[in-house]
Amino acid sequence: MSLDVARLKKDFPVLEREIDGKPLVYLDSANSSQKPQQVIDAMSRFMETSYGPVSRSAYQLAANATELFEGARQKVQRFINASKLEEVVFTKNATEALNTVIQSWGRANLHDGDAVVLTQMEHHANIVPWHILSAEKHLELRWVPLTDDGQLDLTHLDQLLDGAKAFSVTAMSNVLGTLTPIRLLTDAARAAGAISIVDGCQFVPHNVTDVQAMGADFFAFSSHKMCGPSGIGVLWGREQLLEAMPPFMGGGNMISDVRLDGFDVAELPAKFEAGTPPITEAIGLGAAIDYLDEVGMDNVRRHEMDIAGYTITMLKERFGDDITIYGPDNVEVRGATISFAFRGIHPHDISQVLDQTNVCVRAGHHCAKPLMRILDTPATTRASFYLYNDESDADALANALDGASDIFNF
Amino acid sequence: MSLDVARLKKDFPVLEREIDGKPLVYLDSANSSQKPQQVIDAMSRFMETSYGPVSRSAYQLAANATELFEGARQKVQRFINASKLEEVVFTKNATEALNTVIQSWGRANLHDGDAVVLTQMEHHANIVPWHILSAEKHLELRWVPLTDDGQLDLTHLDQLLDGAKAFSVTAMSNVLGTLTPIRLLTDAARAAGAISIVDGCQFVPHNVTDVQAMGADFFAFSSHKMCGPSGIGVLWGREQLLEAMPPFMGGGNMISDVRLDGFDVAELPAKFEAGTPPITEAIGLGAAIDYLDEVGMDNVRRHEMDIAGYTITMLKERFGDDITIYGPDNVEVRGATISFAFRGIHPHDISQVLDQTNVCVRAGHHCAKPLMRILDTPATTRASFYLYNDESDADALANALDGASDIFNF
Amino acid sequence: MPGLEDLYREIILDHYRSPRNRGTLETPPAHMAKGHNPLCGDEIQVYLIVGDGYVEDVKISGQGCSISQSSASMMSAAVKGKTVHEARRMIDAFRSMMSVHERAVAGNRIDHEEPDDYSDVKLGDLDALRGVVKFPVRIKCATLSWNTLTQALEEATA
Amino acid sequence: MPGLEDLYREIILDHYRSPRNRGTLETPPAHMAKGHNPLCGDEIQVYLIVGDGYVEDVKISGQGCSISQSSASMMSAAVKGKTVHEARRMIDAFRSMMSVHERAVAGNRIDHEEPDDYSDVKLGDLDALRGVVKFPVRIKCATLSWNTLTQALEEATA
Ligand SMILES: Cc1ncc(COP(=O)(O)O)c(C=O)c1O
Ligand SMILES: Cc1ncc(COP(=O)(O)O)c(C=O)c1O
Repeated sequence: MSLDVARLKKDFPVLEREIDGKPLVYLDSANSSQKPQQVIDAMSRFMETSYGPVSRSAYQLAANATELFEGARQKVQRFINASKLEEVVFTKNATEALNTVIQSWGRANLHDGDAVVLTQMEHHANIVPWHILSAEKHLELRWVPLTDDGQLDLTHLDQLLDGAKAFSVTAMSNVLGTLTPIRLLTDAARAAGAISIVDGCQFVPHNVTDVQAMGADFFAFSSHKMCGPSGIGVLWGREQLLEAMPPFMGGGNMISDVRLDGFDVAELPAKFEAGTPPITEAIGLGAAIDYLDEVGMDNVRRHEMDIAGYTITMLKERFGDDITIYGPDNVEVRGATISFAFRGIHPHDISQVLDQTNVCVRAGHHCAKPLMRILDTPATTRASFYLYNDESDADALANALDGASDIFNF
Repeated sequence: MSLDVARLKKDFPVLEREIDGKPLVYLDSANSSQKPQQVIDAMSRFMETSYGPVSRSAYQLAANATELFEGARQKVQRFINASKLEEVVFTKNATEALNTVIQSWGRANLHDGDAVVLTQMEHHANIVPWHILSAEKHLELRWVPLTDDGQLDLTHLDQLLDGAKAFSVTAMSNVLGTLTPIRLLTDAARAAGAISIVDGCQFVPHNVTDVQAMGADFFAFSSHKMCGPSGIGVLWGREQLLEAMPPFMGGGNMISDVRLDGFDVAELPAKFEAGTPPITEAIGLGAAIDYLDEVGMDNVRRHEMDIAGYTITMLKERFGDDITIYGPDNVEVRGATISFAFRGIHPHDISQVLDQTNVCVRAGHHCAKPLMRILDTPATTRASFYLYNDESDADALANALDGASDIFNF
Repeated sequence: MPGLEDLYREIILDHYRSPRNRGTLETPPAHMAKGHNPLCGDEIQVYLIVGDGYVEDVKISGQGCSISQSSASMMSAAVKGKTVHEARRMIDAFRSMMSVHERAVAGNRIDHEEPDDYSDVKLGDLDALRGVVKFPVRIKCATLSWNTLTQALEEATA
Repeated sequence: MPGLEDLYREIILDHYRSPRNRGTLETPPAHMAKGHNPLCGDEIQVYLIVGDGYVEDVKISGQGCSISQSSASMMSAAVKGKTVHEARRMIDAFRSMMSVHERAVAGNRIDHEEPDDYSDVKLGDLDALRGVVKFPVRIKCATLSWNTLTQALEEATA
């Protein structure tokens, strides 16, 4: 295997937790990942020795905190290969990042009846903000359909993009694990005169990210899925686009002047960071990036190809027709997020039985109800692997599924 | 004194930090407070043993994390005496809370030319969102003026409120320390048919808070100013008002259904909590509330009356006409946030000299530029005290001011 | 599987396997109410005909997990033929059986009032769902059909 | 006060106490540019008359801390009477003196190119501001007037 998972597991204290004497088999990282001790310690240490307000006060403690905070921004810039530091905006999560683009760019740039293209595998975070805007602008939402194996069906992409103003698309499905051909999609958008907004929430934790090579105009992701703390996310956008957009929220830090009758906005990135930012959380995100850099994102990706391949093959061999795995089989075009249906047993019951042996999987619609309707199921069971999972976790999953068969043997 | 400050100081590890051999004299808590070990440990412990996604997954680890997260919401509910748990919405900071009300309630309920009343001592967070909305709605903003000693001049309040739709007012000035007569203000608003939006950001950390007794309709505050972590804030609102408002951001968690052509919102408070919330931060905020409860908010308030009284008297005795203290002298109507001008020395220079002896104060406009124009100064120096400050900190401030006199002796 | 016997009792699995009163009724004369659990996607429709103070007929459709489906099935069997008053008391008794934990999960303060006494209400098969209380996240599955029945009853007797 | 000698040199305090070239010029013929430091509220206006390739006159108004005010005063004295080319090189030389830290504070990557050589540029009094580099948050105070001068020069020579 590409990673020494046994060693990595030791970095994650929660994985040593035993419930009823059984170790934790955490297969819900697509939902939210666990945190390594390095990240936890970086946050504690910062609060114990260096906490101070950022960007506002001038004494040493505050200046130092500001430097650490801006240092985290630099780490993000390098991690996703943004060309400019000013293009990296801290938000509370990917959802706020997407709302910022869709509501602010959208309110300023879209008009009644304009068309926007989405895909049928989008997360609610990349759908509902469009519905909210649509209530004001009566947008025409067009949807890229899916192939039978859960990839984007691009047959009519050019027609869909024809005359569209924006293409808002995920780089990796949180349900199917599918990796979308992002560069091809952003090129097609650009050729059609549409901007492209890429939801990188599932992509960034598991792949080498290069927003410039992707050709995206906007890119959003969350810290909590990539070994970092909750409470912080990132919006990256091209400088000219961010410059031309109105601010989303108003308040401290995002202004250069405020009068009784109006205000002037601050420079980027402050313009989109209203109020006190997630300071300790930025320090934690920086530590998570250091951690992932040390492991190597190319190694993470290779490991997840291995573990996805192993798990899919093993589950099919072991359960045959009793299991249906959604999404592509080919690990070149998918990550290690594996949704499935098993013997007609309701996902909620499966997850309940699995939980008895501490196998943690998510059962539900995964914030992708439109996709559920296309899969023609109200819910799936999803096992999502990360750098701290190995074959033993996949095997524990399979053994636990046997337990579910025993109970629901009809 | 009402508090055993020497003992409390020990709870805050950063206060043991020495820079160049001198202890930290932290007088910038109105900007952001330090964190007690209890809060830091609660967050670490949670991430080390219990981190899991909330509200989405059904296995034990996630159910337990959800219970802890919702437990933090209960603590907030009790701390501010909200009548219903559903009325407590977690945001990223007070700024997001104010934007949520002003933008969402405002877009749905205000029309071209409607009048809104603010005060001249508001923080940018309670001004700029109104300007943003005003660009769409052409609101008439009316401003409650100030008396010479920095209190609200209520002489013409009824005229100002006449026909107004909302009164958006701070419960305590972050510059002047002034406590506003909130119940009187919300009563006046109600009598005029206006809703009242109260910025509780500076009030909550230093006083016993009872949103029902205050008679507010909406109330906003931040965790990071009350011994809690950065990255989380609170919006409280009356259930019927929150129910009737459209959501602010769209995404996961805030929906009950999503279709290709629309969505249905979730129940409160999820409706206003789009995406993954600040999970660990909620745990930290809960621990901060436990900490403050243990100390007792009435004791905190009494202590700050003492320390404000001591500091104001001492500074005036020591520096006479060389110092101008803004805001009221009477500690019954002010907190221990003390802005001043000193011998014509620029606040930036004062804070620089003070920093040499590790006395941390803020110099600047304090995100209240309209107020600065009224005080007829571009900036003030602000020393803000909290439960971990005592007379020795006030004395260190005065000694450091002597140092500034020595350098700028002209 | 150890630990799960309390949840997946044989009688629960039996109702899940062979749900009673499954189907739809024409509306009108029947009244229909819909319930939905956004967390797991469970959906339920309760069809109800009330005549002369009696639950004349009840049918259940929709889909969901073993707990929500078996609870709905048992509920339909329990209330069919009962008076509206008896059905209402049964709803209260069932909720009470589930409630301590439901309140705790919803996060509300648990009030320490004396609980109502439902010892006169015969829950029969439904008693098997008592084990659900040990699995707080599943309580909403068990109560979904009951909340939906409440709605349907209200409409039918409005 | 120990540690502050590097920042508050006597010559700096002298320019702060008695600012040179303080005032305004009529526009036109003068060009005016405004600068603003949102962090500390410092504001500056630079008035400039350029004729025949020379900085004929320069005046400074506005307010701010000792560093921003003394830097503006020294700057005005240094560029007055110089050619536009000399003034531009002086701006570059001053920025270069401040720049390592300014870049670091702004958070940009520091590029490791060979720096330009400004040893020919005589900074005179301005050299006293070298100590500001040790106080990164103050660098923006020191450079405010220079950025504003750059703007004014651009407009005057456009
Ligand atoms: C009175 C007041 N309102 C609002 C805010 C904004 O709070 P935050 O920056 O945490 O969003 C602050 C603090 O900066 C404040 O002092
Ligand atoms: C594909 C995708 N987009 C967006 C989101 C939203 O991220 P967050 O909840 O952190 O805002 C998620 C995760 O929930 C996701 O998987």
